[in-house]
Order: sequence, then structure tokens, then C-alpha cells
Amino acid sequence: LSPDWLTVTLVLGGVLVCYYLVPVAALFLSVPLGDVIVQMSDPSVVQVVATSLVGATISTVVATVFGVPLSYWLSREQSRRSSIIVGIVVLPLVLPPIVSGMVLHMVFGPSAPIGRLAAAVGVQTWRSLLGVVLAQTFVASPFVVVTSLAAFSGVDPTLEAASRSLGKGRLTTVYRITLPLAMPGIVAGMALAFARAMGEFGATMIMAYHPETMPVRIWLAFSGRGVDTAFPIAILLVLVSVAVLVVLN
Amino acid sequence: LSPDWLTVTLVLGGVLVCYYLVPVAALFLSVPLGDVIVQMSDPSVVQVVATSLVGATISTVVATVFGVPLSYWLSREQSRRSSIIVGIVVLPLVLPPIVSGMVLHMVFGPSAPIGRLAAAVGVQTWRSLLGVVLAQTFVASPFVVVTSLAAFSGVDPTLEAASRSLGKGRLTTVYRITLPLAMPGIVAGMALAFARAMGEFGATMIMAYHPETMPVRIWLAFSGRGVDTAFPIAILLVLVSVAVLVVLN
Amino acid sequence: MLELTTLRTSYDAFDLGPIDLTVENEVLAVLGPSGSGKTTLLSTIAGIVDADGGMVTLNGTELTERPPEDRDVVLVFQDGALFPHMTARENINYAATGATPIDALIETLELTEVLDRNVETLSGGERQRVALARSLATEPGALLLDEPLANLDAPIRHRLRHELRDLFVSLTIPIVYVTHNQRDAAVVSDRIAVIHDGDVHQVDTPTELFAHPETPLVASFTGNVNVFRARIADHDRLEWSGRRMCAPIDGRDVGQSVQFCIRPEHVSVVQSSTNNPNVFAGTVTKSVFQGSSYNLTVQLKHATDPVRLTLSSRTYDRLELAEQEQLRIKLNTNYIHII
Amino acid sequence: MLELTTLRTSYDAFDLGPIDLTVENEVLAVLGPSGSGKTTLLSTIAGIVDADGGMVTLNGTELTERPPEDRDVVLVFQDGALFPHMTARENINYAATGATPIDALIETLELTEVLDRNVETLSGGERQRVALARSLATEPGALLLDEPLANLDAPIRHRLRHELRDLFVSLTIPIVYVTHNQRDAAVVSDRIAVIHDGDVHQVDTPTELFAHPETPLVASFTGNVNVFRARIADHDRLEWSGRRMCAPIDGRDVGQSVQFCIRPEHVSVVQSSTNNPNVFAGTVTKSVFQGSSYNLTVQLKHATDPVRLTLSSRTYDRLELAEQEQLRIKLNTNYIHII
Repeated sequence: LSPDWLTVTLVLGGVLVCYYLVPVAALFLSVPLGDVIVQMSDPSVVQVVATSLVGATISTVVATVFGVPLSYWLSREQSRRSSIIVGIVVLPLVLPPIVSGMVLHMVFGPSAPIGRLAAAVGVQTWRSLLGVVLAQTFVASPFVVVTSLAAFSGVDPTLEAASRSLGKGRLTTVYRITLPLAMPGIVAGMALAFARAMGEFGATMIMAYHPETMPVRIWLAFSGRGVDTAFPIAILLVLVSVAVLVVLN
Repeated sequence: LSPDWLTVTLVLGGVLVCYYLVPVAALFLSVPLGDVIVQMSDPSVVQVVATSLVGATISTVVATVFGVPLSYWLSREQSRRSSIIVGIVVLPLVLPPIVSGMVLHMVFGPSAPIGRLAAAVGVQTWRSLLGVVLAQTFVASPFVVVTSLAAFSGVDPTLEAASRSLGKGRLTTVYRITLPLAMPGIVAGMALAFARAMGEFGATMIMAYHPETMPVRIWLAFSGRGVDTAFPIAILLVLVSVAVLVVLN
Repeated sequence: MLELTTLRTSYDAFDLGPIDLTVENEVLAVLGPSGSGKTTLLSTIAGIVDADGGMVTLNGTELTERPPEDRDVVLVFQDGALFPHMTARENINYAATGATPIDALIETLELTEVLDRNVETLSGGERQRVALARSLATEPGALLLDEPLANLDAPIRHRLRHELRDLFVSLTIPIVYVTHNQRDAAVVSDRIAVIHDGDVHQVDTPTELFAHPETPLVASFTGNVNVFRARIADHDRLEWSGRRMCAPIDGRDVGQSVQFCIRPEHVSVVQSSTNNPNVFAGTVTKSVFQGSSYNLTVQLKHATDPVRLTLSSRTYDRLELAEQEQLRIKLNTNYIHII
Repeated sequence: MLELTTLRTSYDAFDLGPIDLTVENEVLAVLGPSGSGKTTLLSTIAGIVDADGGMVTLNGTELTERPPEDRDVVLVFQDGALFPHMTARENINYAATGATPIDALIETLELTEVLDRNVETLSGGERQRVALARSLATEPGALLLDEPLANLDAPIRHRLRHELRDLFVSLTIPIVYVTHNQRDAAVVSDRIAVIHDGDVHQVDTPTELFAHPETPLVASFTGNVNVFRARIADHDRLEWSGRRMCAPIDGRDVGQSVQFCIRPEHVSVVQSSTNNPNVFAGTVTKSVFQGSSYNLTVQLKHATDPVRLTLSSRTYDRLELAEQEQLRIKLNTNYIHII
């Protein structure tokens, strides 16, 4: 790097970093913290936060239970079949959330086969907490699979071979060697999935406009109703995101 | 893996994979392809697609120009300062898009300082193509930085040292050794950013409800106006996402 | 007793075998260059790589279809494969069956000091000793070692080589020790199997193998660099580039084309001019100091290929040799080996 | 001429130097165990690691503050550091200044066959030769090599070692060759610098260094494993565990405590019983075949520390030695070295 090149780099990069940082800082500087805390006790805000937290927690647990075994299998199976499955797992990550909501609506919506079937036995898969969970799981669970897959792949297969050569079966080996070594990655994946579920907006708008989650409430605030309630919710979401960043490091 | 464990794993994983795949397949099976092509010639659809493509292209170019030099610098600078900057870069990735839109609105909106300043010189930073680009860049550009950073970090610094020891300056070394080796990663980051920009919904809803982008149009279709136009747009978005997946492998 | 019967496998487009080997309660070194299939062989015996055919049996029990954990065979990996989230002690306890006196093992391998250290902080030699203790804690029926000394510095390598030999002698189980280092193989083993491109070329005691290689390949890989073409002249003589010399013909057919070899350290320099048919005149074309000895390349008058010889610095100093110097060398009949 | 003057640096919490070294148009081998600072030294000379103090000059030009590309010094990295997106030819052309006859270089290094191959497909030896050709294509003012033979198999290593020596002699520039292998150092270099923990312990010609180490550390690292404590008895004798023997005292003070060493290959076995003060009786406690020689450990009657000796298999066979056998050994006065 000649000095000029370094300068150009740092100026360009600096603009980008400011573009990320300034708006977020503006959020925290715009309202006195006291006001935000007062607004947080608004019962409708509490209800919205509760819906988001419960939904995101369920989604994360479902993603972990279904996803971690899959990612272990994917990490140890090196075949064309497994790389197709990885492609399918990554698909929801690159799919726009609004499209995710739309395709889910075509399966679980009021006029869709599964949606009608579920409604017939008294379970409503749209405009319900279940709808929220369905949307959040679709969008967030791939984070658990992809991050755990990377974590499992980072565990040297030689260590598993060594454990088995020492007389330990595959289950013991996975529990005592592979899982402990992959755990930081799995936790990171869960944190990412939780944050993604908390922030889910596009798919939720289509699948479950009600009960309101935090992002939906922010949108409603901006489209006219109770702008002030958007601030504590936005700050809460930023804090969850920052907490995830901290977990990731 | 005892056989039972493998079975449980494959059943759990299979459920998850089906949950990703079936809704997407449903989209393609629900409408005859002929109808979709007819709807695509609808001038309002063409307008929406054009807005999305132009916006996403500009955002990707901006992200590359500003982001790639930054990520090279980050990959070679190992300090507390650089790890804080990496944290700032990752922030928009974990921030819910609706919150991103909200914080951008606080800086570039009609009642915000920069928004008013720009409006005074005749540039509208909200409800405009510029607003779309601002939203998409905020949300999508970190993909370029993070992926390029990984790509640059994957280039052995020994190769750069070798090039310089062979008498080549830093600029020559970067252009002939580092960039060619990091190129696949940089292209992957650009593809991810483009796809993310195309699918951007939450931040765009707040910053630039008009001119309509493809995700906004899907939402409008679902909230009542012209449901049919949602299908070609959704299919187009899925195809863009799949194309990105192919580039990534 | 560990027996391999026509064992075959293919791994990463590399074909191993068929291999037949019997390992008694002894140390068998498997010696070969990198890429010769040594590690694949161990992995197949341990069950980490599946065999494509043939059989592995340990003390009469067939292991071929069993998973690694049911084979009673422990593989010590090249870098030790210690579990990084455990201390040295935890690594050893993980493997312990309960029946073994771990303490004695820890003492023998001088691990008392490092037991509670994170394994990432151990030196290369310490890692290898922990890996060995961990493996022996399972009281295995057979022990497989993959280049345990490969990444160690020369002085540690030298010490550990001798310690390993003593330890191996105290165990009475079949031990297979893979290495690409001929000195490691010679010091550590009772017998050596030379492997190349997935095939076993020769199995013999170290002294036999180094003195009497059966093929030019084994000769070159055991440092037997002087290999020449010759013809059987009569019942006790070899014709080499027109000169006849005494050699152990062992009843081969007269007129047959053969190759013979002699190790560089078995070629001696003679000072007096004699009529001995095994003494040849030549010129030193190159003389290289190697630390503890000198390597001489000698161009003989009668032959085209040069002869390499090694002299101790004591002998070298006494003879006052230098490049371009004339000299006479003797190929002692006892050390000539016909392939 | 490459000159290092009180050169100091710290890298990864490791302190190197201060180091003073002068390299004429010769090959200087830097010999030391891993972690001794060898690679850091090369990186500092090449400008890849910044010096904390001191100076590097090449033919009178100070380089210390210059970036690596302006030093006219080329570093050949341990694994070659070939550019993976280029063929062998492209790697060499990348470095070529235009002035050099690349073709001759390619021929000397026998690279014609591999020129258009992807460098990822080359063998270890081929990679090293491409890296060397690439470095020489810049017509450097000095050449630095970091363990170029470290990852090669023994036979290739042996060949390349001699080829390198020939190549180096044909270049008339300062060459610094880093290695942890004493044999590589002895074969390749004109002088050897022994480095340990970031400090230079001794710089000498190979023969001097191996015969006359200045410190016990240099002695042990050059395979001089017999180091004993003794006392100067008179002007030509050493008192060692109560016995007096002849030694090159070189005017040291009588009564002074010293250490003396003798290389294992310089200890000889004598058969007749004589009154020579340098002949000692003892018992063979261990005898190990090492491929081309035997290592004997002998417990002397009068001393506590055992003496190690190396015998060629020829001598060993003739003497018919075995473990627990009684024998007499002689420490030849000429080979005793007092530290």
C-alpha cells in the first residue's frame, strides 16, 4: 500500500462504517432513556414483546432439535446427496422473507391444504402464535444448521477416529468429543437464529399480522398508530442484536 | 451412530428439509407457467422489476467500491481497533431490517437533519429511488465486506511476503496475487449482497414505500391489490436467489 | 498375534495391497516413503478405513467387519490426536478401562509434571508421550503407531526413539510402527517391512534388511546406494565392467545378469597396492563433510558408475584424502550382496 | 557481503538478538532447534518482520528501513510459497527481471518437464526447485533459505542437499541457509552459526564446529553427546573421575574445573591391554543397530556417566561385541576437546 492507496481505502471504508454507525447512534440519542423506560410499561408494548420472545424461543428450540442432528450428519457425509441438502438448507437464507411468507401462506394459509386441514381440527396456522412460529422457524432455523455444520466440520475427524480406536462407541464419541468441541459454534448458531426470529418482519407480515410481534408493531407505528411505542421496541431489538454479536465473539 | 440414532437424525432432519422445500415447490406448482409469463408483461410489474434491479445493482456497486478496500485493510490489520470495526460491519446483518429502516428514517427521513438538508437542494432521500438504494445498501453491503474479509484472510500472508521479497511493491502484490486469489470470495459476497438487496423489504417499507420494489409489490398484492401480480415477482425473486446459490458453489 | 491376509483397500484413489503380514508379540516397523500407503495400512487394521478384501485377525479373532471400538487395537495418530478440550490427565482417563494401573504408566512415560496442563501447551515430545499413555491405558491387544517421531527435533527424536524401544520390549503385544525414517525403523523394531506404492517389498530383521536387500528399491531406500550391474563369471566370481572380483555367488548360473550392491560404509580405503581382485583404483571426485562422517564419491578407472563411500572423520583425517586424489578402494567379499 | 550489526527484534513474544554476523559470498548455515528464532532472523533480514534495533547492510548499503521489495534480498520460504493460481512457468516469470537468462536456470534446476503444470500438482522436491528458480530469476544480491529440505523424504532430501551445494557454489552472493538438521548444515555450508533461544552461540566452519564446540549446548546440538566434567591435572593431562589421561590442555590453569567432550564416532575400541592412560575398561550396557552403524553405551569402571560410541557395522561385526560384554575403549588425545 502506497500511502495514497491506504488513505483512499480508509476514507472509503470510513464512509461505510459511519453509514452503519450513525443511524444506530441516532436512535439512542433521539429519545431520553427515561421516556423509553416509561413507554416500556405500556401494556400493549409488553404484550408485543412477550409474543416476540415466546415465538423466537420456540423457533430456536425447534431449529436446534431438528437442525443439530442434521448438521452433524451433513458434516460427516460427503456425497452429492448431502451437498444438495445443504443447498436446500441455504435456500431460506437467500430467499427474501416476503417470498418466504408468501410460499408458507400457500401451504399454511386459510385457503391452503394444510392450513384448512389444521383449521378443521381447531388449530389455526395463520394469524396466530403458531403462524408466527412457522414464519420465524422457516427464516431463522437455517442459521442453526449452517453454523452447526461449520462447527462440526471444524472438529478434526481424526479426533473421532482416535476416540473410537480407544474403544469408545460412536454415541460416546459424539457426546464427549464432538459435541463439546462444536458447542461454541452451535451456541452461536442458536444466538443468530434467535436474533433473526426476533427481527422477522416480511414472512410474519403475511403469515401472522396478528398477534403483533415487535417488528410488526414498529411498522404499524410508522404507518400511523402510536409512533412513540416504536422507540422502546426498536431499542430492545438493537440490544438483542448487540447481545448476539457479543456472543458471537 | 447406532442405527436408531441415525434414523432419529434423518427423520428430524428430513422434516426440516421438507419444511424448507415444500412451500417453495408449492409456489412453482400453484400457477401454470404460461400465466406467469403473461403477467410478467404487465407494465406495472415491469416497472417494479426495473426499480428492484436498478436499486440492487447500484447498491452492490456501492458496497463493492466502498467495502472491498475496507475488507482488505481489515484482513491485514490485526488490532483491537479493527475488531471493533468488524463488529460495526456485522451490526446491520443482525439488526432486524425494520429497525434498520427506522434508524435510517431518523437520519434521512423527511423530518431528519440530513433528509431536510438534501430536500433543500432538491434531492429527496425518502420515497425515491435514492431511498431504496439507501435502504438496500445499509442492509446488503455488509455481505460484501464480511465475505471479502473472509476471502482476503484465506490468502496466506506468506504469499504476499514472498511476492514482495521477489521485488514487487505492495500495489502490484495486491493486484496480481491477493485479488486474484480472493476473487471467488469477493464475487460470492457481491452475489449475496445483490440477492439481499433484491429481497429487501423491512427497511424499504419505511424508507421508500414508493417507488415500489418487488418485495413491496408482493406485500401490496397480499394486502388486497392485484394478488396475481405477486406470483411472477415471487418466482423471479426465487430464481435470483437460486442463481446466487449456484454462484456460491 | 496380528495377522493380515491378502488385505486390500483403496482410499483417495490409492490402492493398497494385497498385503500378507504376520506380527507376533514383536515390533514390526513399516518403512516407506510418504505416499507409499503406510497410514492407510494402519487405518485399515484399526478399522477406520474399510477393507475392500482380505482379513485382519488378532489372536485368532477376525476383526475385519468390526467397528474400530471393538477391535482391541489402538492406533496412535501421527500428531497424537489429543482431545484439545481436556487436560493430559483427562485424555488418559478418557481411555482408561479401570483395570490398568494408570499411575505406573504415567511414571514410566515421565508425565507426572504435565498431567494437569492443557494439551495445547505441551511440546511435541510431551504430546507423543501423552498419546502413548492414553493408548496403553486401554490395555490394547495390539498397538499401531503412525510416525510418532516425525515432527520432533533431532535431539528429542533421538532420545525418544530409544525410550520407545525400551517401552515396546516391556509390552508383549504385536506392535506395528510406521515410519519413513530408516534409523527410527532400525532402532525401534524387531523386523522391518519395506512398503512402496501399496505393496510390501521385503520383510526382515533390521540387520538382514540393511545388509541383504532383495530388490534395488529396498536397497536404495535403506541407504544402500551403490547398486551396479554385473554378470556371474564363475562359482565365486562376478564380472563387473570387465573386471572379475570375488563375491558370494551362492550357486547362481554362470553368465546370468545380476545386480550387486554394497553399502557406502562397507567400502574401505586400502593403502598398499595388492593383487587382491576386490581392490580397485580410482579418483575422489567429491568429498563432503556430513557432521560425523565424510561422503566420498570415487570414479573408478574400470567402471562408469561412481562408487559412494562413507568414512568416519577419524579415518578420513588419517588418510588425508581430498578431491582429485588417487586412491584404492576395496569391496570386501563379505559385504557384497547380489540381488 | 551481508552484515548484521546488533540486530534485534521481537516477534510473537519471542526476543531475537542482538545478533552480529557477517556473511561473505559464501553459504552460512544457521543451525538451531525449532523455536530458536531461525525463521524470525530470516524474516528480519528480508524486511518482512521489522527490526527493533541494529542494522542490516548488503554490500555497504543499509537495508534496515527499506521495504522487502527494495532490499535486493530474496527469501525462499519453507514450503516454497508458490503462487497457487499460476503455473510453475508463470511463477518464475512473475519474478523475472528480464535481465536473467531464465532458460539456463530452468535447465540447471531440471524444471523443463514441470513448467506448465499447476504448482499444486508438484511434488515437494519440485516445489522447492521452482521456488529456487523463481528466487534466482530476480538476480538477488543475497539469498535466504528457510529449511528448504524440511518436508522431503530421506532419499530426495539427500539428493537435493548435494544439488543445492553445487548450485550455491556457482552463485557468488551471500547465502543464509536455515535448518535444524546438522547434516544439511554440514553438507551445504561454508560456515555454520548455531542459534538457540534467539542468540548466536558459535560461528565456525563445519569441521571446526563439529570437532571443537565452544559450549556444551553447541556440543549436544552437533551430536557431540559425550560431555564430562574433569579437572586440569597438569600441562598435558586431565583428571577425570580419579583417572589421569592425556588431553590437549593448551596452557589452561592447573586445577581448573572444565568439561571435555568427544564425539561417539571418535571413541575407538582397543583389543590389546596396554598401559595407555587414555584406555579405559568398561561394560557394554546397550547396543543398538542404527541402519548403517551401531550405537554402544559403555559403562566405564572408574566413571559414573556412561560413554556413547558409534561403530561401523564392519567394525562391530569384526569385534563380535554384544550387550554385557567387557571391552576397552580409547579416547584418542587428538579428538578430546576441552570446552
